[in-house]
This record gives sequence, C-alpha cells and structure tokens, in this order.
Amino acid sequence: MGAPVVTSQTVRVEVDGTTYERAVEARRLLVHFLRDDLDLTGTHIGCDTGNCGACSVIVDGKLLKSCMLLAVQADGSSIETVDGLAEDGQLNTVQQAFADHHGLQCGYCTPGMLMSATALLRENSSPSDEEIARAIQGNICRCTGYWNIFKGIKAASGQEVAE
Amino acid sequence: MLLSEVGYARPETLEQALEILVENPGARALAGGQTLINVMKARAASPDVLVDLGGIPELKGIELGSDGTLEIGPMTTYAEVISSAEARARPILGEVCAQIADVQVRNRGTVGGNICASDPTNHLPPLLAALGAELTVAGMGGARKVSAGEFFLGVYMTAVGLGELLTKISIPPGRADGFASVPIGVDGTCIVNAAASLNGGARIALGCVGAVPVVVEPESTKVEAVRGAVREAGLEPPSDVHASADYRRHLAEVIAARAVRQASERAG
Amino acid sequence: MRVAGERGFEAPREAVWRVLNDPAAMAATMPGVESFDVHDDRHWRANVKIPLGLGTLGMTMDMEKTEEREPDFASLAIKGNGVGAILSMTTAFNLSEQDGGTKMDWEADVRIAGPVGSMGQRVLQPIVNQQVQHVLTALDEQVRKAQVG
Amino acid sequence: MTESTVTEPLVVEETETRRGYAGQSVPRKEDHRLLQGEGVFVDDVKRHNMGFVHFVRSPYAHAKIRSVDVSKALEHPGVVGTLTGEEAALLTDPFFQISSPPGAHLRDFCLAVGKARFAGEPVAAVVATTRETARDAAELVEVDYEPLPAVTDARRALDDDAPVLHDDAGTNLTWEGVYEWGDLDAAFAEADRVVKISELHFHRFNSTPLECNGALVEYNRGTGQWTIITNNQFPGFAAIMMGPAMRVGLDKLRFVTQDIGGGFGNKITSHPQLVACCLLARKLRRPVQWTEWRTDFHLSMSHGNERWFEDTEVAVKNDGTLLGFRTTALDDAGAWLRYEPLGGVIWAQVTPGMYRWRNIRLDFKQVVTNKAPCSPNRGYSRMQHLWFTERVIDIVAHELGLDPVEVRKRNYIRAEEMPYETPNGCVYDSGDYAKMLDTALELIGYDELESRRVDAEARGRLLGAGIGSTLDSGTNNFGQSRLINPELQFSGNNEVAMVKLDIFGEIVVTLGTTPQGQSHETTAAQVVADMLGCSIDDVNVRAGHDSYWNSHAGFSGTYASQFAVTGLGAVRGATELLAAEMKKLASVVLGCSPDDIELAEGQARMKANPEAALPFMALGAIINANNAGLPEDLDVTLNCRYVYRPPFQPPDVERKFGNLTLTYAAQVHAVLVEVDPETGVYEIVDYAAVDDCGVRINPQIVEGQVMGATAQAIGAATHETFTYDEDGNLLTPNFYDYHVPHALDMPPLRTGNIESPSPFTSMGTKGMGEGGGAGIHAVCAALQDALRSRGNPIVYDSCNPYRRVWELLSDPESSRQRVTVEPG
Repeated sequence: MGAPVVTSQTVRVEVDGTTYERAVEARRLLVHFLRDDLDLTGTHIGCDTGNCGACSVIVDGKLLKSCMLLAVQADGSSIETVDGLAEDGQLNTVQQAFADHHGLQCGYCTPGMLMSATALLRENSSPSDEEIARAIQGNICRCTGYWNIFKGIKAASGQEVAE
Repeated sequence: MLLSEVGYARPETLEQALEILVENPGARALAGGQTLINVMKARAASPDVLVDLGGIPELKGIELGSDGTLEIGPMTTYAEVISSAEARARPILGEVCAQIADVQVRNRGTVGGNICASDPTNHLPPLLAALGAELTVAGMGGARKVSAGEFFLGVYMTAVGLGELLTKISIPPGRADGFASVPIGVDGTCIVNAAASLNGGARIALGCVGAVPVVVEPESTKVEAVRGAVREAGLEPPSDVHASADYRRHLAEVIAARAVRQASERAG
Repeated sequence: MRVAGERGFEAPREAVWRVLNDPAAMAATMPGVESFDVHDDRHWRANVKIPLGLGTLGMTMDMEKTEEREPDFASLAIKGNGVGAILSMTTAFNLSEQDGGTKMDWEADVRIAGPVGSMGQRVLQPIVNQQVQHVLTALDEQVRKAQVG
Repeated sequence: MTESTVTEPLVVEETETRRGYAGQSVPRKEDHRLLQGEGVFVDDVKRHNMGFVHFVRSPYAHAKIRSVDVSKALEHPGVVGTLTGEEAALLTDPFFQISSPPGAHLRDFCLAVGKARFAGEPVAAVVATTRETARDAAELVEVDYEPLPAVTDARRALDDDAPVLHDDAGTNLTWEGVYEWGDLDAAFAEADRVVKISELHFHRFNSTPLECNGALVEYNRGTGQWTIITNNQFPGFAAIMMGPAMRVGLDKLRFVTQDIGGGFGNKITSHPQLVACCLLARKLRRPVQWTEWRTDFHLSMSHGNERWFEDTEVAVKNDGTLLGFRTTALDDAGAWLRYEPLGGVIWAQVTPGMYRWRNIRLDFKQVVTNKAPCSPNRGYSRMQHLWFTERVIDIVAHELGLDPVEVRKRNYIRAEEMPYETPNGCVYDSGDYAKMLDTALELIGYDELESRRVDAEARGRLLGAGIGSTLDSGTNNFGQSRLINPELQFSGNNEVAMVKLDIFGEIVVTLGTTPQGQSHETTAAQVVADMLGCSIDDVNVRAGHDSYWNSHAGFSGTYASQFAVTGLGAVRGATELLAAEMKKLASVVLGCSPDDIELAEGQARMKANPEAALPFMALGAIINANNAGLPEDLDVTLNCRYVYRPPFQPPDVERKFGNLTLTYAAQVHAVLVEVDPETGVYEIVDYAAVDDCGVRINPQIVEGQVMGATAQAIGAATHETFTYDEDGNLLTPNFYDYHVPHALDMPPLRTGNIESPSPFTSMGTKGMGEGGGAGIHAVCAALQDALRSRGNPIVYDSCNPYRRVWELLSDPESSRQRVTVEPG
C-alpha cells in the first residue's frame, strides 16, 4: 500500500496553544499558511531565498525558517511564534530586554530574532557573546547593526551588560 | 516565493518512497528542503511530486560500526551530526556541519540533502570526497555502492538516478582531516573550499571550482607539493561577482594547503 | 557567457557535416528532448525538458540556421523560452579535415535570463558547461551512428 | 481647529528648569506592539475579496516589446484580470519629470510601454484570487520581445555606437551641469603639487530594508477615491507624481501607512507600482494587494546612485594644505529618472566635505543605462561625494608622505569658524571636527597602532588604520531643485503636526511623517510631555500616516535626516499653541490671567496657588462636551495644527549658490582592519564611531541610528553590490549573492558622542541617521594603509570584496597608474 500523492490536504497544527485545521495546497509555504490562512501575521517575510530569518518559528521544539517548509510538512506539529511570547500583554524577559536595550528599530526582523533568541536561551542559559552571535546568524537585521540585539539577549539571560 | 502546483506524498517506508519515484518520473525526493524549496520558490525547477522522506525512520540516524566505520542516514540533520557522540569518531564532520548556514538551516537541513543537491558551493561534497566516503544508492531492484569521488555528476546531479534514493553514507575511520574555506563574510556561502584527509596518502577535494568536487592527490603534504598539485589539476572554475576564475584558482592552492596543514596537525 | 572549444571526430568531414545539418540527428543531441518539429530547412523547433536533478526545466527552443557554407561552416541562432528561464544563444562551428578525421572548432555565446538567473552564477555557469558537454558527447554518438548506418 | 505658520524657529524657553523627558533614553512607545508581532505592516492588511497582483517582468535588459498577449492568463482559473503597458498608456499620462531637457522628455509610465529598459521592469500585471495563482498566470502572459543591445557601463553610455534607451530624449546624457566656485586657476597656480587621479568609482548598492515594498489599494466608485495602504515612505512625493499621471486631484489619493519595515530612502519611488494597483482596483472592482518579493526588489527598486569620478586634479601645498579640486562626476541613474536628477544637486549640500578648500569645480553628468532606476538611499548623493573627498584626502596624504590624521586636522573647518559658509553658500551650523577625530582615535587605540601592526605581522596579517569623516546634512531646501531645472516651482521645506486635548484628557499627537524605525512616536511624546508638564504615558502619538488626518504638507515624509528639526519643530509649534489655549481656558474657569497659569503634573493650575487646578481631563471635557456658558469670544479649540517652515531663501540659480540644508550633523569613524595577504580576505578588528548631531532628545535612539548606519556602511564597503553583466543581468538579485552583514560579521564597536547644538533649530537638534557613509570611507582608507607595504596600491573603488583586495595585492601597479603627482 503506497503513500498517496495529494495536491492539497487538511493540515492540523497547534500554534501558540491554539489548534487550527485548514485545507491547504501542497505548494503553500508554512509562512504563508500562518500569515494568510491563519491570519497570524506576527511572523514576517524578508526574502525569498531562506536567508533572512524573519519567518523563524519553533516547530516541535526546533527553530526553523517557515519559508523553507511546506505547510503540509508541518501537519500534526506544535508551532511557537512571536504571538505566543507575551502573556496577557506583558512582555516576557526576552522581549523586555530587547526594549530596554533598543534591540529593534523598525521591528520587522524582530519576531524572527526573538524566536532565535528564545531557542538559544532554552538550550544555553548563559551564552557568551560568540554564542549569541552564532545563534542569530540566520536572522538579518538592517536597522540595528545587531550590537543592541547582542546586549538584549545577554541581558535576557541575566548576565551583566556593559553600556 | 510562490511555488508551482506540486503533488506531495509522505511515505513511511523506503519501498513506498521508491514506488512513487518510479511511478512519477517528475517526482523528486524532499529531504530537509533547505535547497529544493528555495529552487522551487524561484521556479528554477518545478518537480511534479515531492516525496517527503521525513517519515521514513530507516533513513535517519548515525551508527558507529565496530571497525570504526560511521554509517549516517541521509535524513540526519546537520544539528544531529554536530551533537552526535558517534559522529565524533570523525570530528571533522561535526566541525564542518557547524559551518553550514545558520541554526535554523542546521536544524532542518540534512546530510543527504546537502550532497544530493550537489550545489558547487556546498560543504559536504568535497568533504565526503576527501574522506573517501561510500554512498549507498537504492532502487526497486536493490542497492549499490558508489564512491564519493564518483557520486557527483554535475550541479544538482548525482549518481542517484530517477527512481532511486540515497540510503546511507559510510565513512571510514580516521582523524587526520582538515577543512578550509574562503566564505563570503563569516561562515557565509563558500567562494572556495577544500577538504583534506591524510588517512593513507593525502587526498584533497576542492569545492566551488567546478560543477563537482575536484580531487587532487599530492605527492606529499608539503605546501609546495600541495599547491603544485592543485596548480596542475587544470581547474576551470567559474567567474562570478565574488571571484574571478583566476582568483579561485589562486584561492584553491592556498586553501588546499591550509586544509592539509590542519589535517597534518591532527595526524601528528 | 562565451564558451568555445574544439573536438575531433573519426569520420570524414562530409559525414560530420550531414549530422550537424540534420535536424533529427541534432535533436537527438539535445538534453531531454521531447518533441521536434522541422518548419523548413533553416528553421526548427524542439520541446525539451532539461534534467537538473532537482527537477526539470521545460523549454521551447526555436532554432534558426543563420549562415551556412558547405562543407565547413554554419551558424545557428537559438532562442529558448521556458517558465524558469529564457535562453538566447548563437553558435557557430567550423569543420576542417585533420589526420583522416574531422576537427570541429566551435563557439557559443549563451545568455540566460529569468528566474533561473536568480539562483546565481555559481550554479548557472557549471550548468551551461554541463549541457554543452552533453551535446558534444551526444554528437559523437550521432556521428558514429551515421557512420554505421 | 487652530492653525498657525511661522517663519522663524521657536526659541527655547529659558525658564525651563525641571528635568524633563528630553535628553533621556525613555523606552520606546513603538516597542510594545512590535515585540509582540502586533505591528501592522503592509502585507498584514487584508480586505474581503482582495485580489493578488503579480507583475510580469522583462527578462531582458533592453528589448522592444512587439506584443503582449494576456489571453491565456485570463483563461486561467482564479484570474481576475490583467493590465498591460498599452492600457496604462491610454489611462494615464507619463509621470512628471524633474529634469530639464533632455531628461524632461522621458515618457515614464507605470508599466513598460513599447520597450523594456532593464531586466525586471514590469511589463504587465495579473490579478488572481491567490498569490500562487497570480504567479502561475503571469507565466502565461506571452510577451514578444525583440532583444536590443544593452548599455550597462555609464562610461560607455555616451559612445557613438551605444544604444540609446529613450528615443524621446535622443541621448543617454539626460542631465548635466557645471558647478564652479572660487578661483580654480589661482588655486592651481598657488599649488606646490597637483595630485591627479584618473578614475574613482562609487559602486551601486542600497540599504535593502528587510521589508520590501507593497500596497493594498481600494477604489471607491462612488467618490472616485483610492485608499492606498502602503509602506511608501514619502507619500507627499508619491502623490505629486501619481495625481497628474492619473489625471485626478490629490484628494482622490488617500495614503495610509502604519508600521514600515525599514526604508532608508529605498521606499520613496514605488509610485509606478502604486499607479498600476490603482488602475487594477478600479478596473476589476475589487481591492488589490501587491507584495514585492526580495528578488523583485533587487531587480527593480531604488538602487543607490553609482558614480564615477573622472580626471580629478587636486591643488595642494607641500604641507598638505588643500586649495581646491576639479573633477567630473559621471552618475549612472539606471533606466528611469524616478527621483533623479536630484542627485545632481543634493551632493552640493556638502561640496567641500569637512574641509576648508574654497576652489572647487565639478562637472556633473548623469546618464541612463539598462539597469534598475536609482532613487535615494541613506546618505543620498552626499555619500558618493563625501567618499570622493575622503578618498582624495587619503590619496593626497599617501602620495605626499603625510599623515592622514595631520592632513585632516590641517584642513578641517575649525570649531571657531562655525557657522561656516561653504564656497557654494551652504552654512555649516556647528561642530568641532578635530575634537571628534581625537575622540575616535582614542577609542580605537590609535596610540598603539604601531605595536599592533607588529603584532599583526607576527601572525601573518597586515594591519591598517583608516578614518572616515562625513557630514549628514538635514532638512533640505527644496529650492535646490531649481539648480537642476529652473522651471521648477519648489523651494523651502515644511512639516506638520497636530496636537489636541481630547474629552477624557488624553493628548493626541498626529504627525505628517512616515517613520520606518526612527521612533517618532517616542521622541514626539518626549517633547510634548515636557512642554505640557504631563506624563509621557498620557501622550498618544498616532502610529503611521494617513493623508485623511490632514496632518501633512507638500514635503511631509521621513527622508533626508529631518525629523529632529522639521518633525519636532512642527510638534513644538502645535504644542505651544495648545499650551496657550489650555492656559487661556483655565484662566477663564479659574478667573485669572493666562499668565497666572502653569501646566504641570497633568494639570493647569495657578502658579500662586497650586491648589486651584484643573486636571487636563476637565479642560478636555469643558471644550468638547460641556461648553455652555463659556465666553462667546473664547477662541479655544484644544486642537492645534502647526506647519513648521525652516528659514530658507531660494538659491541663486545662476551662481548655483545658497543654503541648501539647515543642519549639519557630523561623524568621524575610525577602523582597524587586518588583511590576510595570501588570500585578500580581511576582517575589521576594531571600530569607533563618533557622532555629533547637536542636542539629542533620546540618546539611545540616536545611538541606534549611528549603529545601524555603521553596519550598513560596513556591508557596502565589503560585499554589498548590485553588479550587472554586460548583457544587463543583475548578478546579485537576492541574498544568495548580495551578502548583507550577519551577526558574525560585526566588529567590536565603540561609540562616542559630542553635542554641538545647532544655532538654527529650536531645540538645538540636528537631523541625523544618514551619516553611515563614514564607514565606507574608513574601510577604504584602512585597506590602503594595510597594503602600503605591498606595493602601495591605491584603493579606487568604494566596494572592496576580497577579490578586489587580492587584485590590489597581486597587481598594485595597475591601481597606482591612476595617480600621478606633478609639480604645481
């Protein structure tokens, strides 16, 4: 019994604690599924080659770029996005640290950047400068030059930050 | 950014996957998708069907054989190689995987995808060629083994034919390996890269200087011997915005020597 | 992108000339040719699916013989239209007798535009070289066949 | 509504002693939404039944369009409709051209008509019910092209056999002008040496904002009005381009923006695509949505001006005193003049750079080529010119065996000379450049340079130090456009703000600007809260821009380093009006004179008796909802609009003389690089950026701008380039080959700050944010310094990827041939 070939299928995912089910074309990218089909527009798109990381989300615990994954591939998974970081409108530690250290200007790369920072801090509660830079290497920011983002992530980990 | 219409299947066994590939000549295997999805976004290629290999357990995992041979399932991600205790038997593997792209891509991209994509700037084709890896290719009629030196046929083209899949990457034991590159920025796309292995004679594989890795076997590990061997390899590298053919030829010599130096240090 | 080279055939110049000027034989040298129509002796069209490993690149190729001086020189203009790419190519060959066989000096100016271009030169240039090698190898085969037949 | 306009800048009230928000790094108001993914960017907006637009783009750099056949696309399921260039040419008039002839003759429509002039130019548009379907159908549009030879090198564009892009112009030389000030002959006669530089090249790149362009356009058939939800950063400019082209009044075009994902000037010239969307929304009777993808953006939108400096001659004394220079600037505008040829004069805002030379001649020629059109990019046109002056300084120092630090200090305009009138009549308002340089050198550890060189050599590396000094001129006098085209009726500048006190006591501020990360909501609130004596939390600054708010004027927008002057000038003006009205109202209620009232702690209260106080809420309620019994002649609305107008005169067109910008922020950057001589690979190992933008309202935000501009300069200096092959294919059409700096590419950075208040602005602020070009100059200088021992090559290009450094290393002589030193 072979696996069926489909051009569309029903995809069921949990995003930030809410379960969604939608019929979707096989060709639809996960990022478009989130943004257009589920109206979860916090996750952004900054390129078309998988370089910029604005679309970064955490899928089943792994940080991925949602523009290099088909929505059908995410079927059955649990997805974390920027929309789920704050609780009741209260910024979490990482978000607050970005604000404190001016780690964002236009805010377009920020959702992806926050997800990369979140993934880093889960695995490494006290990252070095080098580890922080490596963790966000896949996220392009054109406004800040990254320096204030480094500070924000360092501060979020509870380490002292030189001003 | 927007893909052409495509069929999708997620088989659970290797056999199912091969069946679909055989039945659909326009079908292509989807591994981590970190190259293929991008090529499809550009619509530079539009397969009819994507066969998602993510649901086939036998294509994953790393095993260290009693003779020291590492056997890596093609669907093993770079991140899994980096964190694998077994893969440390050949430390260069994890070191090179850690230089590929970024965290997100390393979490999703696979060893098999990297080599089957056969992008001339990829890291693993020259590395596997230098290490003397052996690749197992399976079709409906059975499996065959291909040496890494013969596996790469062209850009996006490998010995994996229509209706076939790469099922295993076997890497012999050894430690005296080196890898060097000139990337665009820190750990960016490679302009030239080179892998060297000194396990039983020096073997260097150069990347980015042609459609497939160019293997060079210098007579000794001395810098002049290495550079001379690269010079005599008659490289015909591409010219692009990052490097002229001449510059790539020059870099290939320098980088080869550096890869050999690293390998020698580890041999000693 | 300009590519050029020379190639030797173990066949008389006339035989090579015939193959090079036989649309059907030439069609067989093209990568992934699916169908072929001859409009007249100077114009023909091929539908090809160039295999690229990750998928195929479908293209309609219109060829026009722009110049011909039997038995040694001809030039072609080729325009390819596909979803992923637009190709425009001019190519010319010169045949001469050499050691009882034939030497072909050839050159081609290949221009590729469209989405495939966005994949970058690092893949485009090797792909073009690869396809040229494919054509040359297939040409050998055709010349040999013509000899036998 | 109360409105007032003044010509003189307001004077800071000297009585203010309370420590206010201004000068403090208060948290940004924007952050709360942006950090939660709750910003509203253009692609986030949806409308019922909207169709998705996909442009069909020319694969050729230059081709005649014989026909466009959309029939197959229209038959494709899900397709709603199409638009072709021929239709656009019937429905619209060509866009207004800024240029005098022959550039004035260009006929530019929203889609290519008859001819495609660069690879990626939109030729037709398709609308469908999904994004994917629109692209599918776009592939079915059959365009019959006849490829034409392309010209991609500006230096070849004027050759006799060069293809002419625009038959209507008849030449590729679309604009030229001669600028000459001082006495060149005398300067060269006085010179001990003349340094000649045959050619320098400033390369093509832009700032690649992470969000590309886009719009959602709705058409109201009943009123004939379009609502254009977009991320265009200069709607005022878009409107004056679009209205006449579409044959409608400007009120028919409502522009709405909220959050914009970076702009840097690159989102000014999206008007052709916006027109196409407007025509489609009207034709198809449904909202249409257009999202530009990264490759589209690189292929077709807003490249920074590429410029060649030919046959430069510099008159210099043996001690390094610079007397003057001559050069020809050959500017490559790309295929269309969408904001050009304004670049042909904008550079003149900084004619002498930071230096005291008085004798300058520059022949400016702008040509069109088969490449994407240029439009402003952070540092627009000044960056090219300042790179040139910095390169000249270093090459002169290098060739004369002088210390670049000393040559700079000898020639920098001095602090005591401020305000300083340049040879062309611009007035540098304030600054101490030598002090900035000292600060930068200290930060970089310049004292230890020689020992670091030795250390690097021991590791097989070549160490080099470089300085980049640069100006960020802000608040344009649009009168300078008359130097381009004397027929133009533009001059001065303006910006609008509205401040009102609403019924429940909230203060609502509406700006005319379109910020893209510059934190206008925060800085405006700081200023308003200080002036009204209330908490910053009580000040609501509306996010974004909406032309129906009526809070804009002709030059409204966010560009050209001006918010701290024009935007805040307008905010101050409106707030002063509101404060006066609040006092007047309170005085009526409390039965005293307005002079007896002060605003503090969210109240209007009597100075002599703070117990007698009206909370802002009471004032708001009285006027808005409880006004019976108020005196008939009480002229108070608590809703104040103010148009700030900087004090400018039109420049003298004949002499090309006049003050072109109001403020001059300055930057001095210093870098250390280490080069691997075997490969040409190099690394920036230390970086210092010193900024002086006058009084800083929010230091953290200002520093953020300095950092961001620095990172962009590092990218541009090392890898970022829009490079074309000779057929006109863009070789860097997306982030595969266009390498922007990543986190790992960033060097350690030290920043320094000096505050030289501007005497010309109400708060002493200066516009800022564009000064990053200093990094390009500094990296070039550092590379030249590092390679000194390797045959003394000349760094002649603004972009130095590894391959170019290797060329300099392996063949220094060919770069050296560009420079000769002759006796004066």
